[in-house]
Amino acid sequence: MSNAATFDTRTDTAIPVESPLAYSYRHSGAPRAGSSSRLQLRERAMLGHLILRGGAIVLDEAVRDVLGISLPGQPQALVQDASGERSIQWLSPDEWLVIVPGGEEFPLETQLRERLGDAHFAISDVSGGQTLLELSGEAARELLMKTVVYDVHPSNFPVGKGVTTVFAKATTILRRPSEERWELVVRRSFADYCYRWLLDAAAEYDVNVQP
Amino acid sequence: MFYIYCPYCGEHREEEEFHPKGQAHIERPKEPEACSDEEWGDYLFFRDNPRGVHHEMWVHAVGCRKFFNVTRHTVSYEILETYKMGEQPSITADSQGPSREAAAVSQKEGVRA
Amino acid sequence: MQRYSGFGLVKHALSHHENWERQWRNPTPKKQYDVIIVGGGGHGLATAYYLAKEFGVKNVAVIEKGWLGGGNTARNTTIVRSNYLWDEAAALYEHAMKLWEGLSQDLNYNVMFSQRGVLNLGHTLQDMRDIQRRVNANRLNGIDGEVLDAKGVQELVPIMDCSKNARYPVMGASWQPRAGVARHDAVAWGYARGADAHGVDILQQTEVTGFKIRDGQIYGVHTNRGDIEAKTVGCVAAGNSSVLAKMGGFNLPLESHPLQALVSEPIKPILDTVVMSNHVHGYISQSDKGDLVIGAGIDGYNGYGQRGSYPTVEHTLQAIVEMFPIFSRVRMNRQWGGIVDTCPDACPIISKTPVKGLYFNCGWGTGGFKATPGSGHVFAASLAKGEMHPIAEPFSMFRFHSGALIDEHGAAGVAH
Amino acid sequence: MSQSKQQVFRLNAGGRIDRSRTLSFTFNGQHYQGHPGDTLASALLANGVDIVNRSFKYSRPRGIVAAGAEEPNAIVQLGSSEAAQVPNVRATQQTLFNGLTARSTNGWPNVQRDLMGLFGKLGGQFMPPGFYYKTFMAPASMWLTYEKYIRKAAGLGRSPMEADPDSYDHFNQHCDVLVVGAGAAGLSAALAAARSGARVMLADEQEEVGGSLLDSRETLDGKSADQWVAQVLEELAEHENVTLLPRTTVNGYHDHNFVTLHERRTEHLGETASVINGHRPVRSRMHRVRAGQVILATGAHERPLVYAGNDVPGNLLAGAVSTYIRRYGVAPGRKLVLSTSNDYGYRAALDWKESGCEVVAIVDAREAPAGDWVDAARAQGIKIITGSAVIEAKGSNRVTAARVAKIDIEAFKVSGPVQELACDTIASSGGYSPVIHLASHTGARPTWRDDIIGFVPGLVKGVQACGGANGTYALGEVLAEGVEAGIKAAAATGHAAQAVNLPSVERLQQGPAVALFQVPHEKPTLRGPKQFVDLQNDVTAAGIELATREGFESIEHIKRYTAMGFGTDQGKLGNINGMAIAARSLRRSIPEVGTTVFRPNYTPVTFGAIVGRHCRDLFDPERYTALHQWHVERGAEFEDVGQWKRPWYYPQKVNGTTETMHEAVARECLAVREKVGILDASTLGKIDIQGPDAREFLARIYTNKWEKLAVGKCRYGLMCKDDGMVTDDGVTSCLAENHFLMTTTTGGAAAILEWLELWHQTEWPELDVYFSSVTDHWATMTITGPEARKLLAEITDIDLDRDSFKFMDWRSGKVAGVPARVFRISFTGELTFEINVQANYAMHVWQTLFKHGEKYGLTPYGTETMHVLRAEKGFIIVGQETDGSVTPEDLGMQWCVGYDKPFSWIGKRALTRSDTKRENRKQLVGLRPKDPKVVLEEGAQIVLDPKHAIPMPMVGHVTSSYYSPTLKSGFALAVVKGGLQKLGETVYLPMADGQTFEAEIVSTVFYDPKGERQNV
Repeated sequence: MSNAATFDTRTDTAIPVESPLAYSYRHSGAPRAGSSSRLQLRERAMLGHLILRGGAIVLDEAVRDVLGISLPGQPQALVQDASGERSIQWLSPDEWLVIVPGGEEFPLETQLRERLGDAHFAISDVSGGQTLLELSGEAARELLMKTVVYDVHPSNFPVGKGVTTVFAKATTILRRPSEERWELVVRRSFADYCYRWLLDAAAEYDVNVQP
Repeated sequence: MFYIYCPYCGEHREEEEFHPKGQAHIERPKEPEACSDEEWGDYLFFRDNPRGVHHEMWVHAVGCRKFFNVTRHTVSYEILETYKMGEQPSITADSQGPSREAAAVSQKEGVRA
Repeated sequence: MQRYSGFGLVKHALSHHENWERQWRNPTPKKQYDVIIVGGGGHGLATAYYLAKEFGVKNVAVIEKGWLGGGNTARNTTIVRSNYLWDEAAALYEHAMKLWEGLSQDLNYNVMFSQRGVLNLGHTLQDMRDIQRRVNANRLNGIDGEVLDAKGVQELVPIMDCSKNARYPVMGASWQPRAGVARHDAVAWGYARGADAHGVDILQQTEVTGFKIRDGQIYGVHTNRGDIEAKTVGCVAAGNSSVLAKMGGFNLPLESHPLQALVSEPIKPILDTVVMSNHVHGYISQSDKGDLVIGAGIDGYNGYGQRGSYPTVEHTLQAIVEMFPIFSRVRMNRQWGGIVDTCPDACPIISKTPVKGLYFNCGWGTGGFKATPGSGHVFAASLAKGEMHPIAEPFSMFRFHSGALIDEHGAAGVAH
Repeated sequence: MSQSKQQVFRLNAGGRIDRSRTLSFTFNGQHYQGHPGDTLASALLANGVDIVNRSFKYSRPRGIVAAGAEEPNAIVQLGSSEAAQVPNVRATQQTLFNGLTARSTNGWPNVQRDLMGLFGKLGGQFMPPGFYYKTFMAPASMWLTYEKYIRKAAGLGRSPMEADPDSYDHFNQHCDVLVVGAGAAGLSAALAAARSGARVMLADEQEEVGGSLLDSRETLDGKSADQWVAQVLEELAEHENVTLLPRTTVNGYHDHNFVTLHERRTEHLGETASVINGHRPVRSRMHRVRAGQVILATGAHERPLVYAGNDVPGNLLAGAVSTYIRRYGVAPGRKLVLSTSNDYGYRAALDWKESGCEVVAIVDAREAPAGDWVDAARAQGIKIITGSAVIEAKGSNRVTAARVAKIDIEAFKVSGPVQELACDTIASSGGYSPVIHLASHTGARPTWRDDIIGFVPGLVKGVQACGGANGTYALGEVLAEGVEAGIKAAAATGHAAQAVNLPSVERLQQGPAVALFQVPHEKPTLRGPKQFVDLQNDVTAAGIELATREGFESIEHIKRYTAMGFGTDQGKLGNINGMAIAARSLRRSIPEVGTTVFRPNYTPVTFGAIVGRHCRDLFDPERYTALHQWHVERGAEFEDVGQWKRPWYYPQKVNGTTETMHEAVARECLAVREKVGILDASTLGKIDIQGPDAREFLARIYTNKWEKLAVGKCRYGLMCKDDGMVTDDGVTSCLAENHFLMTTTTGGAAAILEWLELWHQTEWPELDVYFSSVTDHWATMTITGPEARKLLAEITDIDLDRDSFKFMDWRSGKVAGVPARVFRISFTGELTFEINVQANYAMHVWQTLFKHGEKYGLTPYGTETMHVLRAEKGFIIVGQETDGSVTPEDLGMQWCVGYDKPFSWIGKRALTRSDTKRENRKQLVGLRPKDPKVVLEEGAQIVLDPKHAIPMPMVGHVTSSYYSPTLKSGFALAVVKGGLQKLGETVYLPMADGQTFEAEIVSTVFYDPKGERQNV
């Protein structure tokens, strides 16, 4: 075993949770727009987020066995399982972001640790520290151009890509899981700033927010 | 604003994702206690500061978080190469003359409107 | 030297301005001088001026590879203040301040030193602690200054947003009334004219290409106009100091960075003091012509290109509009960059070097312009006597070996 | 008055304006009318407004000179309301809209009758360049007074005094090919690049795309030029990968083909953006473009001729005259004299004649002009006076006549008799200067070309110039160059060339131009009437000559001494003439004198546009913890710590009045010391460290030892830079043999993570260890005080027994039903439990603690109370007790230094440098004011002899100082030279108000020196 401490930070569902945007919804609201909306924003809160670190060679097989997806070895690659609910994204040559349905992260970590044994790797649960915002609608790309410095043109940013880049004065992990959708992973403490930025920048598109 | 090829991400990225971290290839003395004050001061503070080809370290701070090296001309600002930590530059001040832009600028100062 | 005065101006007008003399000569280099100053910026020219005028060394050449005053003297935001934290730095900058106060008359050249006061804003509790510490130290060092609260700041600068709604509300400021701005070009020209009148040869378009060193002692320089001899050489070359040091066979603890500045279009008078904010990160004053003169930050990379990166300009203007929301519709006219030679402790080097007779005055970072007279004066004294002036003594380059740094990052202004 | 009568200079036909609609506007309080398609300048000319401004230095009346970005005079103040004010708008670039309100920026009492003008006339000769350097020196004390009046006279427009109602934004753009300028060259380049499939951006500063083609006399494929423009635009619109940006000025070219574009979105519609669907669109937008290739198709600016009186209203550029006639349907006068050095100037006379007005004469500096347009002028019966020039314009508020004479350019003299031609307009053309501004923004030097009498841009990698920007003016060649540049650029970005058939263009026969920069006058330049070079800054040919006479020989000196080119037009009109005049004075060639290198911006850009959305609430991120809502509801005051908003204190309402900070902090302190308090400590940086070498890594990066820290234990650590100065501190816990959780200061979190990565990646890659930030994952709630255990026990399954869960242990279990890690560490000196839960559960746990805590007097406290409590215990705050010049030894923290660790840890070597091991360094001590009521000022300086004369030697300063409700006295921490040797001694603190406080140097620990309370 890796001789690291594991800790399941989740508990039974009766206990109330607050997403990183809970304050923002109260404070800035969640605009609803009708059919004129050119931009939809949806938070997918409470997912399981793991940071996986190690050499690709060390991790690859274990990840495939446990998660059923192969570890993306190419920079900026994002892979998902068939359902689209589980994904692994390349963050750096020895770092990946794994996002799974909420609650799966601890069993996944445990299985990976068992499978990896004494190899040198690290898994950190960051589920409480970030949230996932989904953008869709015809104006999504234009909104991103206002927001991130990375080139989001389809020729440079096809489906299956993901990058860490500058979001206004914060940072984000930006990914494109499908033709219609973009995903932004933002840090909890910056979430309100990011949310207010997006609402402000997207006002002209009649943004519709699904909390 | 620079457009920097991150050797780890394998693509050009905007300067805003990076932080410059000073001269590259500064090695911490292996035996600090064996250093004189002068040697330790040199390691801490004294730097190459060439007008021309310079090797510097950058970190892809908003990106892969990896440190890497950049060979850059400090007058033309042209980036001649980037290479991973632990690698050596293939372009040095000795291996190539000043670039065309640098030569132009080093001529007499002209008008700044 | 033709004396300047209002009366003289009238006299010349009547003769259609046909009788104005050159402000400085364009001499042919001599073979030998007592002292060579390398670098014809404000500091170098001031050094030559004081050498000739105060210390009796008149056989002096100033060697400038371009045109005099064409480096950072011509590219800075002209702020003059002396409210530095540490005793050593305070002594140096206050020495300069006292010289500033009589400089126009001394030079018979109006350098337009305008003591309109400088505010250094505090936006956090730690900012205010630092401000109190600095102002208390200034006071005990005989330097004017007071700590203002937000209300006091608002009274001085009614157009600034001092409300609690700001992202980083103004909590107070240090206020140095004797501080202000001066006309940068006039400083170089005034010193050049004064030095020239005392017999100093100012050699423009002359580039030092090497030093003549024998047995560890300097005896001259190679230039693109031939060799010139002198047993004492003082280098005052700002951003190019490292390049010169390399010619002398040693390194300096310097990095040359781009430092950007910008101006708005001229507008009617609206800002009567200098406002600086480390925390929100911008500083601003208004020139006599009406331009808002705005200092941007230092770019983190080395650069001799006299330009920096655009985001630095963006961040600076964000800070200015945060402090002065009414300037949102004012327009930026021009931006430019200088090359600042920065030391690890944000203090200069005024020092002997491993080469006997070769002295360096460099590393001023963002603090160069305001120190011009003081820097020139103490450097001249040191060159004349062969021993460092007591005010210059702590600024030895060897402090980076002993560890006796003078860390002025807090007071060195925005760019740090 | 009927409309047509009002617009007396409006032509009945022609131009690209819509005469069927009328727009009203006011200028200097007078009401006028214009048409859609007008600029403010064309509308003013149509209404016969001659004087648009007063000049900067001499207050001379000035009129419109140009039709574009090079206009120096028509600088106006826009805006009918305070908030909508815009200073310094160039009337030639301001589209007319209904209700536009503009004023001249100078002139008192008004621009027509200006008193300063009198002063200028009388005093002008006393104001040569640099006059202010030569006077106003005596007495020294008067400069501020003189300056006040100088300042008043300066400036152009004024700043609004209210906040901007408009907003702005940025687009981050990326493209293969950016084409700057959509005239003939730019359109053909964009077309060629687009056809090859490249991502193309095409930006043009004008209201309408097409550049000079919009007022061209030439035909393409037999069609009028504007028809060809329309056809190209149609095709470009079909290409999905083409972004066309009209009203967009490319204002800055930066390194590596980063280009800034300023797109005006609403300025052509109104003074503020109007609300559409409840949303106010942005006033303007910056496009931050990273381009693979840049094509500069920026055209050329016409040079005026420099002759006496050339600033009197009615003196215009020849090209501008054509533009006003052909594009705006305005003839800016009735009787024209044209003075030219080239064939292009003839166009103005032809257009003028065709518009039905009188051409008095064409005055050509060349002895034998020949070319198609010269022939056309002759055919029209226009009188051509050769070998001559307009040497002086007569008139004060409007040109009344032109004085014309034979000139000898070589000898620089008037060589024949002078004749006076009555006229109201003088158009001049001295040839064209390529617009090289952008190319020189990154330092590239332009090159002088004698054949075109102008500079062409120096180009860096990835940039091309074509058309007028490259000194190519013949339309056919311009189109061909554009296509070639487009193909080349597309190919360089991996897009293969596609055929582009060039339209057929009639080839004009043109004679060579002559270089004429200053027209000689009968009198020498210094004695003659003023010949203006830079109209905005009132720089004259005489001024330039005088500057050279005074020894200003470098062009940069000349410019600075005279202020040439420093206006808002940045010398677009005058710089080349000025350099040529300087060159003649200095008897040098133009390239010897120097080249012109322009700086961004090409034309001025609103601060707001550069700021974009990064203002007001979005100026800088505010970072919140998971408990922020609670703190807000509880009425907390917040402290900015880095980007975090941390509760500073929680003022309560007592009997209707809100507590002061002092009262609230006293209450919070006592609650902790006597009962139990709670702090939201979530902002502390948290770094998850895993790997077999984690422990070794910690030993290298921290000053103290880590080899024996057991699983389940925590330890305080101190971090230095390699210069031996303290840089961060925090508690690190051993979670498992290969697993540690490091905490950092709130402000230091990101920097420390990068610091760890730096050492790992660059020096010690062989160590097997990984670092990940978990700061935001955990919420941290600190409960501290004598009742902390009882409170926690109610809601946890963790055994809190003092013997099984000791001080500096951590345990995991459930708190309020939520999995938690609880750390028994203390920053207050009291019994403390730091509860860490996944942040999404934080609010539940926090509220549960309060539900159970009420009976124990649970009190939330903020950072101020935290600071008081830790200071009572002598615990440092990095950044408050330290300032980058303080070693662990200076802090008296030798207990936290592992001198004998095998690896020479970061910072160790520096501690034995001569200065760091010297005696009498400043050391951290406690200060007890002699008067317990006194709370010393933080930052107060400490002296040993308060009677010493100024400068008074200082031995240290107060770093932290508070009133302690527990000690019932003020107390402080300070650094004092040799302080640890001075315990018990008295020091003095002289204050600004003249008071001097006395204090005794004491231990840094003021409360519970044995540390019993945290161990209970």
